[in-house]
Amino acid sequence: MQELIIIIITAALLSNVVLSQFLGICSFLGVSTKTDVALGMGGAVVFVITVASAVAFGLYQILELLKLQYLDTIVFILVIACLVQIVESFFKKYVPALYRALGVYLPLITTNCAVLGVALTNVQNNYNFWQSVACGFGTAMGYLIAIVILAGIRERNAANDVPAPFKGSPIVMITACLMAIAFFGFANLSI
Amino acid sequence: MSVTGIVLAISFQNVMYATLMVGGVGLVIGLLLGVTGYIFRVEIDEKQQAIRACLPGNNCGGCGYPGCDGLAEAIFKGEAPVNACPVGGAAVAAKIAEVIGVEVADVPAAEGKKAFVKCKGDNDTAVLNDKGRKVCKYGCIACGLCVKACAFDAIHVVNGVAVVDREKCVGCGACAAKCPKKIIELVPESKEHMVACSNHDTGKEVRAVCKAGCIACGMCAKNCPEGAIAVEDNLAVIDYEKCTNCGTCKEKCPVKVIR
Amino acid sequence: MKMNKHLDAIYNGIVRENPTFVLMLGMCPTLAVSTTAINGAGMGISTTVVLILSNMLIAALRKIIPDGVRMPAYIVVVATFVTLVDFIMEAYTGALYDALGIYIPLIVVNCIILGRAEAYASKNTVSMSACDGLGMGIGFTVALVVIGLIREFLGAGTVFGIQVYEASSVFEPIAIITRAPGAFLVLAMLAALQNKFKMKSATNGLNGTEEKGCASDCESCGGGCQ
Amino acid sequence: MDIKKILKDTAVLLVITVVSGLLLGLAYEITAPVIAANQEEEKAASYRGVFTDAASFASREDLLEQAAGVMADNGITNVSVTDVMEAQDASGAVIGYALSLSTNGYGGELVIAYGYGVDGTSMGIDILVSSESSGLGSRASEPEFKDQFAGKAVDSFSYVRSGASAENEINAITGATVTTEAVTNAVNAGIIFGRYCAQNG
Repeated sequence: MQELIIIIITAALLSNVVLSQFLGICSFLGVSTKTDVALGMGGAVVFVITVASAVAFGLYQILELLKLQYLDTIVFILVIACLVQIVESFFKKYVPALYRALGVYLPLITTNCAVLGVALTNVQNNYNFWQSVACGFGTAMGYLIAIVILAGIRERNAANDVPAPFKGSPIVMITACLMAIAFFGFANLSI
Repeated sequence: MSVTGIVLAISFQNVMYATLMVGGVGLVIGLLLGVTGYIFRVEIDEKQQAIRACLPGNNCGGCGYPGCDGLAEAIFKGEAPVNACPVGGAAVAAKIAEVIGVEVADVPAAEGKKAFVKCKGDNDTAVLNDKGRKVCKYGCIACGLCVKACAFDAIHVVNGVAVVDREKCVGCGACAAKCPKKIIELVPESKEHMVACSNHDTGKEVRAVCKAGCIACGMCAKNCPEGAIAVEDNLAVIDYEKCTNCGTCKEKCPVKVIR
Repeated sequence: MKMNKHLDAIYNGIVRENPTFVLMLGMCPTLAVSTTAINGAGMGISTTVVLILSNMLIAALRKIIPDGVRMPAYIVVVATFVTLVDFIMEAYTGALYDALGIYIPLIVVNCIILGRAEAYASKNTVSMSACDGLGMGIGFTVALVVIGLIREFLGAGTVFGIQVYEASSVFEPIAIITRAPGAFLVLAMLAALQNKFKMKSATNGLNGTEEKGCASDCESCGGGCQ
Repeated sequence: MDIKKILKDTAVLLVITVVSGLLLGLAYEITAPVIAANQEEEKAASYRGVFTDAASFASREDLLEQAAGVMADNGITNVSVTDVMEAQDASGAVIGYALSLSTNGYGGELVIAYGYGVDGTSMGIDILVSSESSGLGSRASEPEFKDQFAGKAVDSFSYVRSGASAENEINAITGATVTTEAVTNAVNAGIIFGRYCAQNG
């Protein structure tokens, strides 16, 4: 059990999917306008990545059996697309406000490099089932932490007098750059 | 290696496995999505989707609702009239009426809108500086952004001033949004008289920059039987609720700035 | 400048809706692979190939694919093309394959491809989608090469792999620029430059709020409103 | 529960996925041998680079299995042996071992090929896989750094910032000490395992 916690913490902080591995940036920059929307997006990503890691592990066992490892990308991405569509219809029915707020960015989770990236790295590190789920959950928490922090900063940024050309996406990217450098601090934190 | 050589080299068993595997996952996914799609389906009434199908779908926002989905929802809930879509006009209104079983006749014809450029100072009437630009700082600068914004080719820059083609204009307001000088106004279709100027300076200053500008003399305001026109901040403004198109203001205006 | 609609679609992809600077899509490869101009070009070209092919096939199938399974269907098409490109590149262009590493499979989730598939290809004809794919691809490649050049020059003192200045002789290379945070910085500067360029004309949407008319003195405001 | 629509959707998805599976299967079968040949040829080339006077190489799976044990006994945790090839001269006599050593560099996995002569001399190294930052860590694959390991019969290497004097000292790459350390540790592990192979090869 202790080993799983280490995996979760390393996935969330040490090699944060957004700020160290630099995957899933499109939705990270796109959705982080308000903290509650970011929280909603983070929640959706936590669900999708965790379940996707579990399902991907199962599928990979079958692929290994049939010696079709090269099919891992296509099979994983199919599963992720299906999961995202389920989450999308679930949100549309039960949390319509959040569904409208996330709008186009919900299907973008499917194209979110983080989700496929995690599934593929789980396979590369040949984790067992619980390790895969732990790594998936940790990575998703890392994504959630990063996106909520950025959303908080962006909300405060709206009030600051940013120089005119830097308004909009440039200031967001500079914020992300500073966060990424800050997360370097975690890089040599060994547990 | 001849073609047959390549073909024999492939062990069809693996290829078959690959096809079965991907196909199998596709099958499971298809069924799963179908089922969850059904479980989580939101009760959008078929009628609303039918209404949405009638609408043109270019989301221009002319009806005042956020795109055609917004309008479809509003019509379905009865908040918007059947012919609220300016772009679709009567044809779309008829189709929607059919869908929700309402006769078009007894529905009050919603007032369509037409765009109007509140400036008539072209290169002849307006005073130009040495670089050939109009001196008046309120009027149309012929930048053409409205022409680019219009999806219905209903507005053109003619001799230095933007002019609206009333037949083609559907009143979607795209030009008004894009105009940097904010001098395009959406006027109800039935109204014929409009003040073609946006200059708030005094009469004397207006005369110095434009021969066709409103000099705020107030003749129109004094003579309007309905009191529908008033001079506010040196500029004649028409209240379209009260205006009955009688045209007295147009005759009385010494500088002919009221169209 | 009225071009026929095909050329316009290509032009649109490169300038008006440049995927990297305007649409802000495809960030993951942009940040991580554009460490050198050559990598950027390699990534850009392989993405362009896949983008054009998948746009065309999705446009061809758009009537058949029902809305219920739209997302998985597009993904399968894109993933198949990417894996094919992956095999071909690994088999026949080994060197480039080693340089691009993990980013080949991640082209599948490159937001540009699926974004354009959904936003454009599913609503337009095959030929238009192909042009849009080409335009977007070129726009992406150009953006990647530009960022690659800047990062390569500042970070490692080389341009297209040729050593331009010896390390710490003329200028101590900033290592952080080759790392991904540097990419964020370079992208931010380029986007700001683009805003600055657009900003100069008083008529773009960015500073619509202040009501300072430009007093129709177009020389001083640098045009941009035509 | 409008079954017809669900079945129709699933049928379309099934057709697309089956076609895709077929295409991928065929593509894989055609390109797999080419890729395998490429990798084999690439590995042989790097070994020849490391072991210039070897005529042929024989893969030694048996030694490879013992590699993990040997590493553990010597307390080496961050380096793993991924391949062991016996180098033979023209007459077939064993003249040394070519090893692939994998470790973690600055940017991620770093794999080097290392040649160990039976007489204890390090024949040289070559960088097989590297994701070091370009311009810094990536300079490890330049001869100026690599050749410092060639032709030296020492028990272990250590690196100094500059002005390496002793035979077992090498100059670090300026600005890339992490990469230098990773390569040096890998080579030292290679020496230990090479000596093990020579003793009971």
